[in-house]
Amino acid sequence: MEFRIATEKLLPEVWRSALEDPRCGGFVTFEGWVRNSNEGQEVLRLEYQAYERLGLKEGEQILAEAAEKYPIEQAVCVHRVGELEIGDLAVWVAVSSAHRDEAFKACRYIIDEVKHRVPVWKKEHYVNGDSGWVNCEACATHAVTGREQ
Amino acid sequence: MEFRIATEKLLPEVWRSALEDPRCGGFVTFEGWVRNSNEGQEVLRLEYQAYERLGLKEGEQILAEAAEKYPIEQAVCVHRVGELEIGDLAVWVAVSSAHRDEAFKACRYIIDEVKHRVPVWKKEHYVNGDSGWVNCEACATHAVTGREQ
Amino acid sequence: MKTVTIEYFAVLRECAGQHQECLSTSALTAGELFKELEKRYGFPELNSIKVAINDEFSTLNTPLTEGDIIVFIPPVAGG
Amino acid sequence: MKTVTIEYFAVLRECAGQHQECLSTSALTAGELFKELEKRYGFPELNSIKVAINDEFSTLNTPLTEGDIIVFIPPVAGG
Repeated sequence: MEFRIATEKLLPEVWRSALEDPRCGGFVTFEGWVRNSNEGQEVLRLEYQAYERLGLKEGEQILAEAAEKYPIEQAVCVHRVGELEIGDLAVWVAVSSAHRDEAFKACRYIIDEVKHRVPVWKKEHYVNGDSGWVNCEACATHAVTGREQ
Repeated sequence: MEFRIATEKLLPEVWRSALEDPRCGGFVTFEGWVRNSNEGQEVLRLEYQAYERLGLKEGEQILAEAAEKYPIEQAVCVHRVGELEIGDLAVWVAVSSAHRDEAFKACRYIIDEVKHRVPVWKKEHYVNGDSGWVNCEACATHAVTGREQ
Repeated sequence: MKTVTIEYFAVLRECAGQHQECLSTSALTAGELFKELEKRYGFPELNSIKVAINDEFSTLNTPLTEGDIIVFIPPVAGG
Repeated sequence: MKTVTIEYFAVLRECAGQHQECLSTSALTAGELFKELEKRYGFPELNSIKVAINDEFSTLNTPLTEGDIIVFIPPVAGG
Protein backbone atom coordinates (compact mmCIF):
# COMPACT_ATOMS: atom_id res chain seq x y z
CA MET A 1 0.00 0.00 0.00
CA GLU A 2 1.60 3.25 -1.05
CA PHE A 3 0.32 6.81 -1.51
CA ARG A 4 2.56 9.41 -3.09
CA ILE A 5 2.42 13.02 -4.17
CA ALA A 6 4.77 13.68 -7.08
CA THR A 7 5.99 16.80 -8.82
CA GLU A 8 7.28 14.99 -11.90
CA LYS A 9 5.48 13.31 -14.79
CA LEU A 10 3.85 10.08 -13.58
CA LEU A 11 5.16 6.83 -15.06
CA PRO A 12 2.66 3.99 -14.51
CA GLU A 13 5.04 1.53 -16.24
CA VAL A 14 7.47 2.07 -13.39
CA TRP A 15 4.95 1.95 -10.55
CA ARG A 16 3.10 -1.11 -11.73
CA SER A 17 5.87 -3.51 -10.77
CA ALA A 18 4.98 -2.79 -7.12
CA LEU A 19 1.61 -4.45 -7.72
CA GLU A 20 2.72 -7.66 -9.37
CA ASP A 21 1.91 -10.69 -7.30
CA PRO A 22 1.58 -14.33 -8.43
CA ARG A 23 -1.55 -14.73 -6.27
CA CYS A 24 -3.33 -12.01 -8.22
CA GLY A 25 -5.60 -12.59 -11.21
CA GLY A 26 -7.10 -9.10 -11.37
CA PHE A 27 -5.45 -5.71 -11.81
CA VAL A 28 -7.49 -2.53 -12.19
CA THR A 29 -6.13 0.95 -12.79
CA PHE A 30 -7.69 4.37 -12.92
CA GLU A 31 -5.96 7.30 -14.57
CA GLY A 32 -7.23 10.86 -14.21
CA TRP A 33 -6.25 12.85 -17.28
CA VAL A 34 -6.38 16.61 -17.72
CA ARG A 35 -9.21 17.20 -20.17
CA ASN A 36 -9.78 20.11 -22.48
CA SER A 37 -13.05 21.29 -20.95
CA ASN A 38 -14.89 21.48 -17.66
CA GLU A 39 -18.45 22.60 -17.07
CA GLY A 40 -18.68 24.14 -20.50
CA GLN A 41 -15.40 26.05 -20.38
CA GLU A 42 -12.42 25.29 -22.58
CA VAL A 43 -9.43 24.46 -20.43
CA LEU A 44 -5.89 25.34 -21.52
CA ARG A 45 -3.90 23.91 -18.61
CA LEU A 46 -4.19 23.06 -14.91
CA GLU A 47 -2.30 23.72 -11.76
CA TYR A 48 -2.50 21.33 -8.80
CA GLN A 49 -1.48 22.29 -5.29
CA ALA A 50 -1.32 19.93 -2.32
CA TYR A 51 -1.10 20.31 1.43
CA GLU A 52 1.40 17.52 1.35
CA ARG A 53 1.93 16.55 5.00
CA LEU A 54 -1.79 16.06 5.64
CA GLY A 55 -2.41 14.78 2.11
CA LEU A 56 0.01 11.88 2.52
CA LYS A 57 -1.56 10.85 5.83
CA GLU A 58 -5.07 11.03 4.40
CA GLY A 59 -4.03 9.15 1.28
CA GLU A 60 -2.41 6.33 3.29
CA GLN A 61 -5.55 6.19 5.40
CA ILE A 62 -7.74 5.77 2.30
CA LEU A 63 -5.57 2.91 1.02
CA ALA A 64 -5.76 1.23 4.42
CA GLU A 65 -9.55 1.56 4.40
CA ALA A 66 -9.73 0.04 0.91
CA ALA A 67 -7.61 -2.92 2.05
CA GLU A 68 -9.86 -3.40 5.04
CA LYS A 69 -13.10 -3.26 3.05
CA TYR A 70 -11.97 -5.44 0.14
CA PRO A 71 -9.67 -8.50 0.03
CA ILE A 72 -7.01 -6.94 -2.17
CA GLU A 73 -3.29 -7.65 -2.25
CA GLN A 74 -1.70 -4.37 -3.35
CA ALA A 75 -2.82 -0.78 -3.94
CA VAL A 76 -0.92 2.28 -5.05
CA CYS A 77 -2.06 5.85 -5.64
CA VAL A 78 0.14 8.64 -6.98
CA HIS A 79 -1.11 12.19 -7.36
CA ARG A 80 0.80 14.73 -9.35
CA VAL A 81 1.06 18.41 -8.41
CA GLY A 82 2.33 21.45 -10.28
CA GLU A 83 1.58 22.64 -13.81
CA LEU A 84 -0.14 20.13 -16.10
CA GLU A 85 -1.12 20.25 -19.74
CA ILE A 86 -4.13 18.74 -21.52
CA GLY A 87 -3.73 14.94 -21.68
CA ASP A 88 -1.30 14.81 -18.75
CA LEU A 89 -1.80 12.15 -16.12
CA ALA A 90 -2.87 13.83 -12.85
CA VAL A 91 -3.60 10.81 -10.70
CA TRP A 92 -2.94 7.08 -10.99
CA VAL A 93 -4.64 4.42 -8.87
CA ALA A 94 -3.83 0.72 -9.22
CA VAL A 95 -5.10 -2.31 -7.33
CA SER A 96 -4.22 -5.99 -7.64
CA SER A 97 -6.21 -8.83 -6.09
CA ALA A 98 -7.00 -12.50 -6.53
CA HIS A 99 -10.30 -11.79 -8.32
CA ARG A 100 -11.52 -8.87 -10.36
CA ASP A 101 -14.55 -7.83 -8.31
CA GLU A 102 -12.58 -6.52 -5.35
CA ALA A 103 -9.98 -4.85 -7.58
CA PHE A 104 -12.71 -2.85 -9.37
CA LYS A 105 -14.45 -1.92 -6.12
CA ALA A 106 -11.28 -0.96 -4.26
CA CYS A 107 -9.96 1.11 -7.18
CA ARG A 108 -13.24 3.00 -7.36
CA TYR A 109 -13.32 3.49 -3.61
CA ILE A 110 -9.80 4.91 -3.59
CA ILE A 111 -10.29 7.46 -6.36
CA ASP A 112 -13.67 8.57 -4.99
CA GLU A 113 -12.26 9.11 -1.50
CA VAL A 114 -9.07 10.75 -2.76
CA LYS A 115 -11.11 13.26 -4.72
CA HIS A 116 -13.24 14.09 -1.71
CA ARG A 117 -10.78 13.96 1.15
CA VAL A 118 -7.17 14.53 0.14
CA PRO A 119 -6.24 18.24 0.38
CA VAL A 120 -5.34 18.84 -3.25
CA TRP A 121 -6.64 21.81 -5.19
CA LYS A 122 -6.95 22.38 -8.89
CA LYS A 123 -6.80 25.70 -10.66
CA GLU A 124 -8.09 25.73 -14.20
CA HIS A 125 -6.72 28.15 -16.75
CA TYR A 126 -9.27 28.73 -19.49
CA VAL A 127 -8.82 29.46 -23.15
CA ASN A 128 -10.61 32.80 -22.67
CA GLY A 129 -7.93 33.98 -20.23
CA ASP A 130 -9.90 33.45 -17.02
CA SER A 131 -8.83 31.04 -14.35
CA GLY A 132 -10.35 29.64 -11.21
CA TRP A 133 -9.99 27.18 -8.38
CA VAL A 134 -12.36 24.27 -8.97
CA ASN A 135 -15.21 23.85 -6.45
CA CYS A 136 -14.69 27.37 -5.19
CA GLU A 137 -17.81 29.52 -5.52
CA ALA A 138 -17.04 32.85 -7.12
CA CYS A 139 -13.36 31.97 -7.43
CA ALA A 140 -13.19 31.90 -11.22
CA THR A 141 -11.62 35.17 -12.33
CA HIS A 142 -11.10 36.14 -8.68
CA ALA A 143 -7.54 34.93 -8.80
CA VAL A 144 -6.84 36.75 -12.04
CA THR A 145 -8.32 39.94 -10.65
CA GLY A 146 -6.27 39.47 -7.52
CA ARG A 147 -3.04 39.20 -9.47
CA GLU A 148 -3.82 42.21 -11.63
CA GLN A 149 -4.20 44.48 -8.64
CA MET B 1 -13.61 0.40 -30.36
CA GLU B 2 -11.34 -2.52 -31.06
CA PHE B 3 -11.37 -6.16 -30.02
CA ARG B 4 -8.36 -8.35 -30.79
CA ILE B 5 -7.17 -11.87 -30.17
CA ALA B 6 -3.38 -12.02 -30.03
CA THR B 7 -0.86 -14.85 -29.95
CA GLU B 8 2.03 -12.67 -28.75
CA LYS B 9 2.77 -11.08 -25.37
CA LEU B 10 0.34 -8.19 -24.77
CA LEU B 11 1.86 -4.72 -24.56
CA PRO B 12 -0.56 -2.27 -22.91
CA GLU B 13 1.94 0.58 -23.36
CA VAL B 14 1.49 0.20 -27.10
CA TRP B 15 -2.28 -0.18 -27.13
CA ARG B 16 -3.05 2.67 -24.77
CA SER B 17 -2.26 5.36 -27.31
CA ALA B 18 -5.45 4.30 -29.13
CA LEU B 19 -7.45 5.53 -26.14
CA GLU B 20 -5.93 8.95 -25.65
CA ASP B 21 -8.41 11.72 -26.26
CA PRO B 22 -8.27 15.34 -25.03
CA ARG B 23 -11.99 15.19 -24.14
CA CYS B 24 -11.36 12.36 -21.68
CA GLY B 25 -10.70 12.80 -17.97
CA GLY B 26 -11.10 9.17 -16.98
CA PHE B 27 -9.23 6.07 -18.10
CA VAL B 28 -9.85 2.67 -16.53
CA THR B 29 -8.04 -0.56 -17.36
CA PHE B 30 -8.51 -4.15 -16.31
CA GLU B 31 -5.74 -6.71 -16.66
CA GLY B 32 -6.35 -10.40 -16.19
CA TRP B 33 -3.16 -12.08 -14.97
CA VAL B 34 -2.40 -15.79 -14.81
CA ARG B 35 -2.36 -16.59 -11.11
CA ASN B 36 -0.63 -19.40 -9.31
CA SER B 37 -3.75 -21.10 -7.98
CA ASN B 38 -7.39 -21.76 -8.82
CA GLU B 39 -9.99 -23.37 -6.63
CA GLY B 40 -7.37 -24.69 -4.27
CA GLN B 41 -5.06 -26.17 -6.90
CA GLU B 42 -1.57 -24.85 -7.60
CA VAL B 43 -1.32 -23.77 -11.21
CA LEU B 44 1.92 -24.07 -13.17
CA ARG B 45 0.87 -22.59 -16.50
CA LEU B 46 -2.17 -22.03 -18.69
CA GLU B 47 -3.18 -22.62 -22.24
CA TYR B 48 -5.83 -20.47 -23.92
CA GLN B 49 -7.64 -21.50 -27.07
CA ALA B 50 -10.07 -19.32 -29.03
CA TYR B 51 -12.65 -19.90 -31.72
CA GLU B 52 -11.33 -16.80 -33.36
CA ARG B 53 -13.82 -16.01 -36.12
CA LEU B 54 -16.80 -16.05 -33.78
CA GLY B 55 -14.78 -14.64 -30.87
CA LEU B 56 -13.87 -11.50 -32.79
CA LYS B 57 -17.49 -10.90 -33.77
CA GLU B 58 -18.72 -11.44 -30.21
CA GLY B 59 -15.97 -9.24 -28.80
CA GLU B 60 -16.79 -6.39 -31.18
CA GLN B 61 -20.44 -6.78 -30.25
CA ILE B 62 -19.63 -6.46 -26.54
CA LEU B 63 -17.63 -3.27 -27.12
CA ALA B 64 -20.52 -1.83 -29.15
CA GLU B 65 -22.93 -2.68 -26.33
CA ALA B 66 -20.67 -0.97 -23.79
CA ALA B 67 -20.54 2.16 -25.94
CA GLU B 68 -24.31 2.14 -26.25
CA LYS B 69 -24.93 1.69 -22.53
CA TYR B 70 -22.32 4.18 -21.28
CA PRO B 71 -21.16 7.52 -22.74
CA ILE B 72 -17.56 6.48 -23.31
CA GLU B 73 -15.15 7.69 -25.98
CA GLN B 74 -12.85 4.73 -26.61
CA ALA B 75 -12.65 1.08 -25.62
CA VAL B 76 -10.15 -1.65 -26.47
CA CYS B 77 -9.99 -5.29 -25.44
CA VAL B 78 -7.18 -7.67 -26.36
CA HIS B 79 -7.24 -11.34 -25.37
CA ARG B 80 -4.14 -13.47 -25.62
CA VAL B 81 -4.18 -17.13 -26.66
CA GLY B 82 -1.54 -19.84 -26.53
CA GLU B 83 0.74 -20.91 -23.69
CA LEU B 84 0.97 -18.52 -20.72
CA GLU B 85 3.06 -18.54 -17.57
CA ILE B 86 2.18 -17.32 -14.06
CA GLY B 87 2.04 -13.52 -14.03
CA ASP B 88 1.44 -13.23 -17.77
CA LEU B 89 -1.20 -10.85 -19.01
CA ALA B 90 -4.10 -12.84 -20.50
CA VAL B 91 -6.59 -10.09 -21.22
CA TRP B 92 -6.45 -6.29 -21.29
CA VAL B 93 -9.49 -4.03 -21.28
CA ALA B 94 -9.20 -0.24 -21.42
CA VAL B 95 -11.86 2.47 -21.58
CA SER B 96 -11.56 6.24 -21.77
CA SER B 97 -14.40 8.69 -21.17
CA ALA B 98 -15.10 12.25 -20.07
CA HIS B 99 -15.84 11.21 -16.48
CA ARG B 100 -14.74 8.28 -14.38
CA ASP B 101 -18.09 6.70 -13.56
CA GLU B 102 -18.82 5.50 -17.08
CA ALA B 103 -15.23 4.34 -17.62
CA PHE B 104 -15.42 2.10 -14.54
CA LYS B 105 -18.85 0.73 -15.47
CA ALA B 106 -18.01 0.11 -19.12
CA CYS B 107 -14.69 -1.59 -18.27
CA ARG B 108 -16.45 -3.89 -15.83
CA TYR B 109 -19.22 -4.61 -18.30
CA ILE B 110 -16.73 -5.53 -21.03
CA ILE B 111 -14.65 -7.95 -18.96
CA ASP B 112 -17.74 -9.60 -17.44
CA GLU B 113 -19.33 -10.14 -20.84
CA VAL B 114 -16.07 -11.26 -22.47
CA LYS B 115 -15.63 -13.90 -19.79
CA HIS B 116 -19.14 -15.21 -20.27
CA ARG B 117 -19.66 -14.91 -23.99
CA VAL B 118 -16.46 -14.93 -26.03
CA PRO B 119 -15.54 -18.48 -27.09
CA VAL B 120 -12.17 -18.73 -25.36
CA TRP B 121 -11.15 -21.74 -23.29
CA LYS B 122 -8.54 -22.11 -20.61
CA LYS B 123 -6.67 -25.26 -19.74
CA GLU B 124 -4.90 -25.22 -16.42
CA HIS B 125 -1.76 -27.29 -15.90
CA TYR B 126 -1.34 -28.04 -12.22
CA VAL B 127 1.79 -28.47 -10.15
CA ASN B 128 0.71 -32.04 -9.35
CA GLY B 129 0.83 -32.98 -13.03
CA ASP B 130 -2.91 -32.93 -13.68
CA SER B 131 -4.53 -30.57 -16.10
CA GLY B 132 -8.04 -29.57 -16.96
CA TRP B 133 -10.27 -27.28 -18.98
CA VAL B 134 -11.77 -24.68 -16.66
CA ASN B 135 -15.56 -24.82 -16.18
CA CYS B 136 -15.66 -28.31 -17.60
CA GLU B 137 -17.17 -30.82 -15.17
CA ALA B 138 -15.03 -33.92 -14.93
CA CYS B 139 -12.51 -32.53 -17.39
CA ALA B 140 -9.60 -32.22 -14.98
CA THR B 141 -7.25 -35.14 -15.62
CA HIS B 142 -9.45 -36.28 -18.51
CA ALA B 143 -7.21 -34.57 -21.00
CA VAL B 144 -4.08 -35.99 -19.45
CA THR B 145 -5.57 -39.47 -19.50
CA GLY B 146 -6.59 -38.90 -23.10
CA ARG B 147 -3.06 -38.06 -24.14
CA GLU B 148 -1.52 -40.94 -22.28
CA GLN B 149 -3.59 -43.48 -24.12
CA MET C 1 -27.51 -37.55 -45.35
CA LYS C 2 -25.82 -34.16 -45.22
CA THR C 3 -22.15 -33.32 -45.35
CA VAL C 4 -20.98 -30.81 -42.74
CA THR C 5 -17.67 -29.58 -41.37
CA ILE C 6 -17.09 -29.72 -37.64
CA GLU C 7 -14.40 -27.70 -35.89
CA TYR C 8 -13.34 -28.78 -32.42
CA PHE C 9 -12.05 -26.68 -29.55
CA ALA C 10 -10.82 -27.26 -26.03
CA VAL C 11 -11.81 -30.58 -24.44
CA LEU C 12 -13.79 -31.58 -27.51
CA ARG C 13 -10.67 -31.18 -29.66
CA GLU C 14 -8.73 -33.42 -27.34
CA CYS C 15 -11.45 -36.06 -27.31
CA ALA C 16 -11.94 -35.98 -31.07
CA GLY C 17 -8.17 -35.99 -31.59
CA GLN C 18 -8.44 -33.52 -34.44
CA HIS C 19 -9.05 -29.83 -35.12
CA GLN C 20 -11.74 -30.40 -37.70
CA GLU C 21 -13.39 -33.00 -39.82
CA CYS C 22 -15.83 -33.25 -42.63
CA LEU C 23 -18.51 -35.90 -42.27
CA SER C 24 -21.78 -37.17 -43.66
CA THR C 25 -24.50 -37.49 -41.10
CA SER C 26 -28.12 -38.54 -40.88
CA ALA C 27 -28.61 -36.15 -37.93
CA LEU C 28 -31.35 -33.64 -38.64
CA THR C 29 -30.32 -31.03 -36.10
CA ALA C 30 -27.14 -29.74 -34.47
CA GLY C 31 -28.21 -31.41 -31.24
CA GLU C 32 -28.60 -34.82 -32.91
CA LEU C 33 -25.18 -34.38 -34.46
CA PHE C 34 -23.71 -33.63 -31.04
CA LYS C 35 -25.20 -36.84 -29.63
CA GLU C 36 -23.71 -38.80 -32.51
CA LEU C 37 -20.24 -37.33 -31.90
CA GLU C 38 -20.55 -37.72 -28.15
CA LYS C 39 -21.13 -41.43 -28.63
CA ARG C 40 -18.23 -41.76 -31.05
CA TYR C 41 -15.63 -39.76 -29.08
CA GLY C 42 -16.77 -40.16 -25.48
CA PHE C 43 -16.98 -36.45 -24.65
CA PRO C 44 -16.91 -35.76 -20.91
CA GLU C 45 -19.93 -34.47 -19.05
CA LEU C 46 -20.32 -30.73 -19.72
CA ASN C 47 -22.36 -28.22 -17.74
CA SER C 48 -23.80 -26.89 -20.94
CA ILE C 49 -23.13 -27.00 -24.63
CA LYS C 50 -23.79 -24.27 -27.16
CA VAL C 51 -23.44 -24.35 -30.90
CA ALA C 52 -22.33 -21.98 -33.62
CA ILE C 53 -23.36 -22.63 -37.20
CA ASN C 54 -21.38 -20.84 -39.91
CA ASP C 55 -19.75 -18.60 -37.29
CA GLU C 56 -23.03 -17.41 -35.74
CA PHE C 57 -24.42 -18.51 -32.40
CA SER C 58 -27.33 -20.85 -33.05
CA THR C 59 -29.39 -23.42 -31.14
CA LEU C 60 -29.18 -27.18 -30.87
CA ASN C 61 -32.58 -27.67 -32.47
CA THR C 62 -31.55 -25.83 -35.64
CA PRO C 63 -31.82 -28.12 -38.71
CA LEU C 64 -28.54 -28.90 -40.44
CA THR C 65 -27.95 -27.71 -43.97
CA GLU C 66 -25.55 -29.20 -46.48
CA GLY C 67 -22.12 -27.55 -46.13
CA ASP C 68 -22.67 -26.09 -42.66
CA ILE C 69 -19.64 -25.36 -40.51
CA ILE C 70 -20.54 -26.51 -37.02
CA VAL C 71 -18.73 -25.63 -33.80
CA PHE C 72 -19.88 -27.02 -30.46
CA ILE C 73 -19.01 -24.64 -27.63
CA PRO C 74 -18.32 -26.07 -24.19
CA PRO C 75 -18.49 -23.63 -21.24
CA VAL C 76 -16.13 -20.74 -22.00
CA ALA C 77 -13.46 -19.46 -19.63
CA GLY C 78 -11.73 -16.41 -21.05
CA GLY C 79 -9.97 -13.71 -19.08
CA MET D 1 -2.97 36.59 22.68
CA LYS D 2 -1.56 33.46 21.10
CA THR D 3 1.04 33.12 18.39
CA VAL D 4 0.19 30.64 15.65
CA THR D 5 1.50 29.78 12.19
CA ILE D 6 -0.93 29.78 9.28
CA GLU D 7 -0.19 28.06 5.99
CA TYR D 8 -2.22 29.08 2.97
CA PHE D 9 -3.22 26.96 -0.04
CA ALA D 10 -5.13 27.52 -3.25
CA VAL D 11 -7.40 30.57 -3.38
CA LEU D 12 -6.53 31.48 0.21
CA ARG D 13 -2.85 31.64 -0.69
CA GLU D 14 -3.60 33.96 -3.57
CA CYS D 15 -5.75 36.22 -1.40
CA ALA D 16 -3.26 36.29 1.45
CA GLY D 17 -0.41 36.87 -0.99
CA GLN D 18 1.87 34.52 0.96
CA HIS D 19 2.46 30.82 1.63
CA GLN D 20 2.54 31.19 5.38
CA GLU D 21 2.70 33.67 8.18
CA CYS D 22 3.17 33.74 11.90
CA LEU D 23 0.78 35.98 13.80
CA SER D 24 -0.48 36.89 17.24
CA THR D 25 -4.21 36.69 17.59
CA SER D 26 -6.89 37.26 20.19
CA ALA D 27 -9.08 34.64 18.43
CA LEU D 28 -10.01 31.82 20.79
CA THR D 29 -10.91 29.22 18.18
CA ALA D 30 -9.85 28.27 14.64
CA GLY D 31 -13.20 29.60 13.41
CA GLU D 32 -12.65 33.00 15.00
CA LEU D 33 -9.19 33.13 13.46
CA PHE D 34 -10.67 32.37 10.04
CA LYS D 35 -13.14 35.28 10.41
CA GLU D 36 -10.28 37.59 11.34
CA LEU D 37 -8.25 36.55 8.26
CA GLU D 38 -11.30 36.66 6.01
CA LYS D 39 -11.83 40.31 6.99
CA ARG D 40 -8.17 41.14 6.48
CA TYR D 41 -7.66 39.43 3.09
CA GLY D 42 -11.15 39.45 1.59
CA PHE D 43 -11.41 35.69 0.96
CA PRO D 44 -14.05 34.80 -1.63
CA GLU D 45 -17.24 33.01 -0.71
CA LEU D 46 -16.51 29.28 -0.19
CA ASN D 47 -18.97 26.41 -0.16
CA SER D 48 -17.38 25.10 2.97
CA ILE D 49 -14.18 25.50 4.93
CA LYS D 50 -12.37 22.88 6.94
CA VAL D 51 -9.38 23.22 9.18
CA ALA D 52 -6.30 21.19 10.02
CA ILE D 53 -4.40 21.89 13.22
CA ASN D 54 -0.85 20.52 13.43
CA ASP D 55 -1.46 18.38 10.34
CA GLU D 56 -4.60 16.68 11.66
CA PHE D 57 -8.13 17.39 10.53
CA SER D 58 -9.87 19.36 13.27
CA THR D 59 -12.98 21.53 13.70
CA LEU D 60 -13.53 25.26 13.58
CA ASN D 61 -14.64 25.40 17.22
CA THR D 62 -11.37 23.90 18.45
CA PRO D 63 -9.56 26.30 20.83
CA LEU D 64 -6.21 27.63 19.60
CA THR D 65 -3.04 26.72 21.46
CA GLU D 66 0.22 28.66 21.42
CA GLY D 67 2.40 27.47 18.55
CA ASP D 68 -0.36 25.75 16.55
CA ILE D 69 0.13 25.30 12.83
CA ILE D 70 -3.22 26.10 11.23
CA VAL D 71 -4.31 25.28 7.68
CA PHE D 72 -7.72 26.31 6.40
CA ILE D 73 -8.93 23.92 3.73
CA PRO D 74 -11.23 25.20 1.01
CA PRO D 75 -13.21 22.59 -0.99
CA VAL D 76 -10.71 20.12 -2.42
CA ALA D 77 -10.55 19.07 -6.06
CA GLY D 78 -7.97 16.37 -6.59
CA GLY D 79 -7.89 13.81 -9.37
